[in-house]
Amino acid sequence: MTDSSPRSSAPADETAATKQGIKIVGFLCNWCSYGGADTAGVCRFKQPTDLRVVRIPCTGRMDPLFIAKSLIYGVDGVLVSGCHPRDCHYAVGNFYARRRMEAFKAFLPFMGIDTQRFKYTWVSASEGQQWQKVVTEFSEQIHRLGPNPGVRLRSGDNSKVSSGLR
Amino acid sequence: MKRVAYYKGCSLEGLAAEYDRSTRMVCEAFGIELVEIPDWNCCGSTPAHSYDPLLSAALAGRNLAIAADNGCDMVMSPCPGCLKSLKGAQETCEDPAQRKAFVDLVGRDVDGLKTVSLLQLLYEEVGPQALQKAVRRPLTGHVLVPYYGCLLTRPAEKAKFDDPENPISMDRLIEATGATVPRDFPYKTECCGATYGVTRNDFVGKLSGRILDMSQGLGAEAIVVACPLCQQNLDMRQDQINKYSKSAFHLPVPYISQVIGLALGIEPKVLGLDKLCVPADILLEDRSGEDGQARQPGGVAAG
Amino acid sequence: MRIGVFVCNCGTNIAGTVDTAKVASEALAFADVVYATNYMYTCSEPGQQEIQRAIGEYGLQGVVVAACSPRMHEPTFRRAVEKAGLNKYMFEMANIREHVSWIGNDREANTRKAVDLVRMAVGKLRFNQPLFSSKMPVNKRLLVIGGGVAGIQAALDCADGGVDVVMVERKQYIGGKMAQLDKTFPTIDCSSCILGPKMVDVSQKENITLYAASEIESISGYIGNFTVEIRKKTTYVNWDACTGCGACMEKCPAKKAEDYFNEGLGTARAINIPFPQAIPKKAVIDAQFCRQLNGKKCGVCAKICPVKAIDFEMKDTIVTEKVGAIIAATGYDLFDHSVYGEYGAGRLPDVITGIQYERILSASGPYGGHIRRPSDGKEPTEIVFISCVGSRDQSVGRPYCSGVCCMYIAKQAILTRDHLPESNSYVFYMDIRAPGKNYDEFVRRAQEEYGVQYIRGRVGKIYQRGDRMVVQGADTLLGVQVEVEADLVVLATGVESSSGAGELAEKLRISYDQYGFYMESHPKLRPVETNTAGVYLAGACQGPKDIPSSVAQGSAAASKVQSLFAHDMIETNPQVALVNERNCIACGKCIQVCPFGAIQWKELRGGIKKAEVLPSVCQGCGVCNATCPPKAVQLQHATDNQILAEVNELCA
Amino acid sequence: MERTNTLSIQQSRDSDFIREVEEASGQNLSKCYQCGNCMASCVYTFAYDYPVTQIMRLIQLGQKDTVLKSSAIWLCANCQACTTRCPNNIDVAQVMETLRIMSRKEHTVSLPDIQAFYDEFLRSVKTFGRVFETGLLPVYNMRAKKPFTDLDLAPRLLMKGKLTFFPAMVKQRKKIAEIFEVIKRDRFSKEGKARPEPLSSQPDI
Repeated sequence: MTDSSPRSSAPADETAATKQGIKIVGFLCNWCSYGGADTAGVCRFKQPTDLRVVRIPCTGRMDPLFIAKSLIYGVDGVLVSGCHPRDCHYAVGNFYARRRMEAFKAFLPFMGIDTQRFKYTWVSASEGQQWQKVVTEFSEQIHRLGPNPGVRLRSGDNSKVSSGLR
Repeated sequence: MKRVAYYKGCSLEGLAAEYDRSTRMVCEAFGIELVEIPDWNCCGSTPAHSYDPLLSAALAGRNLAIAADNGCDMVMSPCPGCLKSLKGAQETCEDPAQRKAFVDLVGRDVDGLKTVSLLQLLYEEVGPQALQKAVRRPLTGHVLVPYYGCLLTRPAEKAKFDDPENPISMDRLIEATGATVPRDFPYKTECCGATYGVTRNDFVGKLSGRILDMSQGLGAEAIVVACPLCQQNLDMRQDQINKYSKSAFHLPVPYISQVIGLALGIEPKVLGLDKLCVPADILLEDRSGEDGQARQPGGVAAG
Repeated sequence: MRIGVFVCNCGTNIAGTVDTAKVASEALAFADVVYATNYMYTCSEPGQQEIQRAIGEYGLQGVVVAACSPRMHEPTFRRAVEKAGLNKYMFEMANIREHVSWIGNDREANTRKAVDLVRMAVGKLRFNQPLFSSKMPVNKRLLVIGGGVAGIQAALDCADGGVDVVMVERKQYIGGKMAQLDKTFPTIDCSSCILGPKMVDVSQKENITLYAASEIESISGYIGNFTVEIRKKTTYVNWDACTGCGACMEKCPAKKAEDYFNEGLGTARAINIPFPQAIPKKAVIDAQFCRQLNGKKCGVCAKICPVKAIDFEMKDTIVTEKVGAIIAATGYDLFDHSVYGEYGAGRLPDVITGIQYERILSASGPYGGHIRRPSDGKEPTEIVFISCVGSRDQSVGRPYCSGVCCMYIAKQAILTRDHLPESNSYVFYMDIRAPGKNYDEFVRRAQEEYGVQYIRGRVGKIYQRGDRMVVQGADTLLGVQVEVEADLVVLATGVESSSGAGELAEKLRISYDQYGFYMESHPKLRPVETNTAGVYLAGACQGPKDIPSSVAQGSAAASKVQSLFAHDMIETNPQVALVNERNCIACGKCIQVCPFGAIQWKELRGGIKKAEVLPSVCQGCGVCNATCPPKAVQLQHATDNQILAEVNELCA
Repeated sequence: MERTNTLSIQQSRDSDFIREVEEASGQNLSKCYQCGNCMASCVYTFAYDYPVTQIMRLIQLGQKDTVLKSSAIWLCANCQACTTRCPNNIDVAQVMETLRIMSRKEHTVSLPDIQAFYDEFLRSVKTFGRVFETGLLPVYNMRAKKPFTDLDLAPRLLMKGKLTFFPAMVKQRKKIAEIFEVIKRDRFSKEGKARPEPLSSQPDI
């Protein structure tokens, strides 16, 4: 999958990765999965520390480009999690999300990104144990894949990311 | 014609020869081709498993491997004990940690095979409806109790057949022969004493004794079984049980294949009915005239 | 922007596995951060004062607090910064407790992660804009879903306070499970004597509108302004006319209808009023058993009815009610014990459930309060009770304790002895859970004064042997297998969520756990609120509960509603979508996808069309934002720039 | 096995034993909350020195000796009633089987006659590839010193033609024997024991 992507910076990344750990960004809906992650914390369910959570109101808010940009700019894995289908706080947001992410997944290989670096799942606010399982498994998966060679830009270009999607 | 590898197991070659014979007859009658696994060996049973699970898996697995080499995708064993070993071999083969050791011993993997009991084969591949249509000599008026034994449906996750507490497959098949099955026989899956016939005779006296007692209490004329060990305990040891519990049971214990065979009109002798220790002649009584006329219109005229 | 960062130690909760001082010192190096510190308990009053002091002293324009989950204390800190003169949306939280310190012990990795999370929060804060709420009127009417004791309590409390209440009950009568009970523990007072007057109150209060035999069709809107569609189910009886005289019941020739109220122990007529004290006391025709409705010639009830209330042509109708708050009090169901093959899977007629036994004990029950067994009507002498049937049992997917069974078994055993002094009762139990006031004393009394034989162990099998059943169990205290010959076996079936709980939760947009119980906002501190503002919980819909707790929660939910209704206006949530008209290409996609119809067309001068968000209707999900091709719609406080800023900080 | 009425929890606890049983059986034994359902369901409880529920408890407390020397583990017929009804989804029968295997390895089999029967059975399999029922019984009787076991059955079985006097033999008997050898060698090497375990006092299978 990643054959066509530039690998020249890989060795440097690897040292960085060993020092910094793997970086995984999680986009979690406020109502279910963020709550589920909180529940896991409250129950002291141990998890790998690689995940950094961005709280979004609903997975329906997920623009696939958030995932693309994250992976392009050097995150090693992206995990999106929301309410179970039919249990969305906004009734149908996660249905939109599911359709978009399914379609988006098919594009990852064309961007030179291993599809295994992206995962979406549904975890409710009560499922602390499920959240622990999801995080642990996904983190292990990303660790197996190693740092993201991706289509990472030179570090100097990173400042341009925040200019929005347009 | 359905082609099924046949693992008969040691009992069916010795004390349970009539189970083997009737099984073959019944399968033939329904167009199921039984291919006896060539040069099969003992599954190892409980002794092998309690010595080393891998020994049990390898002994049982060798038979599955031969079946697979012969192009079969389904293996049937009439003995639930053997079936447990066969399923155990498959489990070992599917376990990534043991797969290599298993394949080294047996020579190949055995994942793809479906392993079933005779009861499951008859229930799923033939079914009560087809059986009912094929009945030539209905057992109408006979009260038969189905005794499944402990291993046939348990544990549910492994047996993957019928209900672990109250199985009904044999009930339905017996009913299809025209016989009557008492409602909710409570000891359907309670252990009969297993291999303790030899080492702890009193266990069988106690456990098989209560099965006989309950069956008799429910008005049964016979207990129908699907396991050679259960049959031995209930039938061959019935005198020992009578001595132990100071009782006078006289209940025939035919195999399900014999009961079905009788209903299909196969000669009792061919089915080995005479090999049972407690004679089962009572099953040959034709009671279809008593209330069977309404249920089997034309049956008498045709006969 | 001048940003201040406050890292909370949370005692040792965070500082135990995160170097908070290091997090603060690293934060100080981030662009725009002019002040950073760590503090023992940031949420405490001095902690909040410290934030307010720093805002004044350092001229802070934005604040980041790295502490617990924002679901916990975001409102607290927003209020704190607002008091110091900042807009409350110029504030961000980094969750370094639930998401960091509590899930790992590696101090170095945790500290690194905490620093990342603070940097992400700072990154987002740079793009924050002050947001301002507007005010909305509150419709001071309450919807109570479910007419059991919890719902009744909530409805009466609110009605007493002058609130208009709409109560919707799925069954044809209110009172719920409590109406079926004979007596209640630990006082053995008569259930219908204490519930009955409350039920009557519901029917007599002028400001309570009761819809029985009705279900929620749909719910739209938001706190202060919900619109609810209620489906009034076909009863084939015009309730406005029906006087509850019962003449139809007496004459109805279809006598084999299912008697739901008596849990199937007797039979009912096809047209039925389930019990004499039923509220509302109105007849309903069970279409499954009615002769007329099944194409046979009958219509006896229509002929006999003195007020001509029977209407075989009746259809469901939908009514719409507008309310400002909702209390869900949908109660519970009992576990279906037919999955227990070893207990006869429901086929043994004399193995019954606890609630069936309540009906047997009840003077208004199918046997007139005489204890008999269902199979042959004989008076039992040996009665076995089995606890934890569908409770604390992983193998049937019910690992939780139902909380009430130990007590109701003790009560039933005591009542059995009262009814049949010559009988013997045996209770198979695993543990006795009696933590309420006077509860354990009650269980002791069952043993000490009433001679109930408690046997510590589960039951492996129940089977018929002759006239009796054999209960084969264990006495683990002795380490022996035991057998009890029983005439009657009562299974203490556990509590499970009400059927249809999930579907209703989806309509209410509240969460439920894997067992179907509704999730409270916080297990300790917000036990009756849900995560959907304006929706509250009462009773066993939230988890197994006994009567005292259900009543208490009903009152608690009512007080929440009344404190909401103490305001004429409520603040709206300004975290809504906003259209940048210059970028809008009028494709209309946002209008298509909005689940709430919150976006409409707006015509500018010259007939140019643009999308426009109605802030009062928008719920802030952001589906439009993700859909908009030119990104002209932006969800305030979660804009593309804000979300990407967090990602960007993570990659930096 | 003699019961003791006092127990020093720390001194008698063998944590390795708990771990080994859990690993070998694949069961989490701390899930057991001593409800007694296995004891209630087991039809052999009447014969056990320790009912199943107490066996489970003894494992939880790391009482290796008591467990591996108990007769209960050898009287269990593996009928699966306990496994089927365990509310915590513990495969209790598998745990009992694990204990049997361990007790063989540790040479603590409490019921030598049952082991002798099993050994005779395996010897028959190893020799012929199949079990020779008619041959098995007399040898067992001799070894177990119970010469008259089932002698009462013989006349009738003879009459019914059910006793065979020649063992049915598998052609590839070598292959079967080889399986036995490999297993024995691996057990031996895995445990690193100085001697291959004897099978009761009899010649090895």
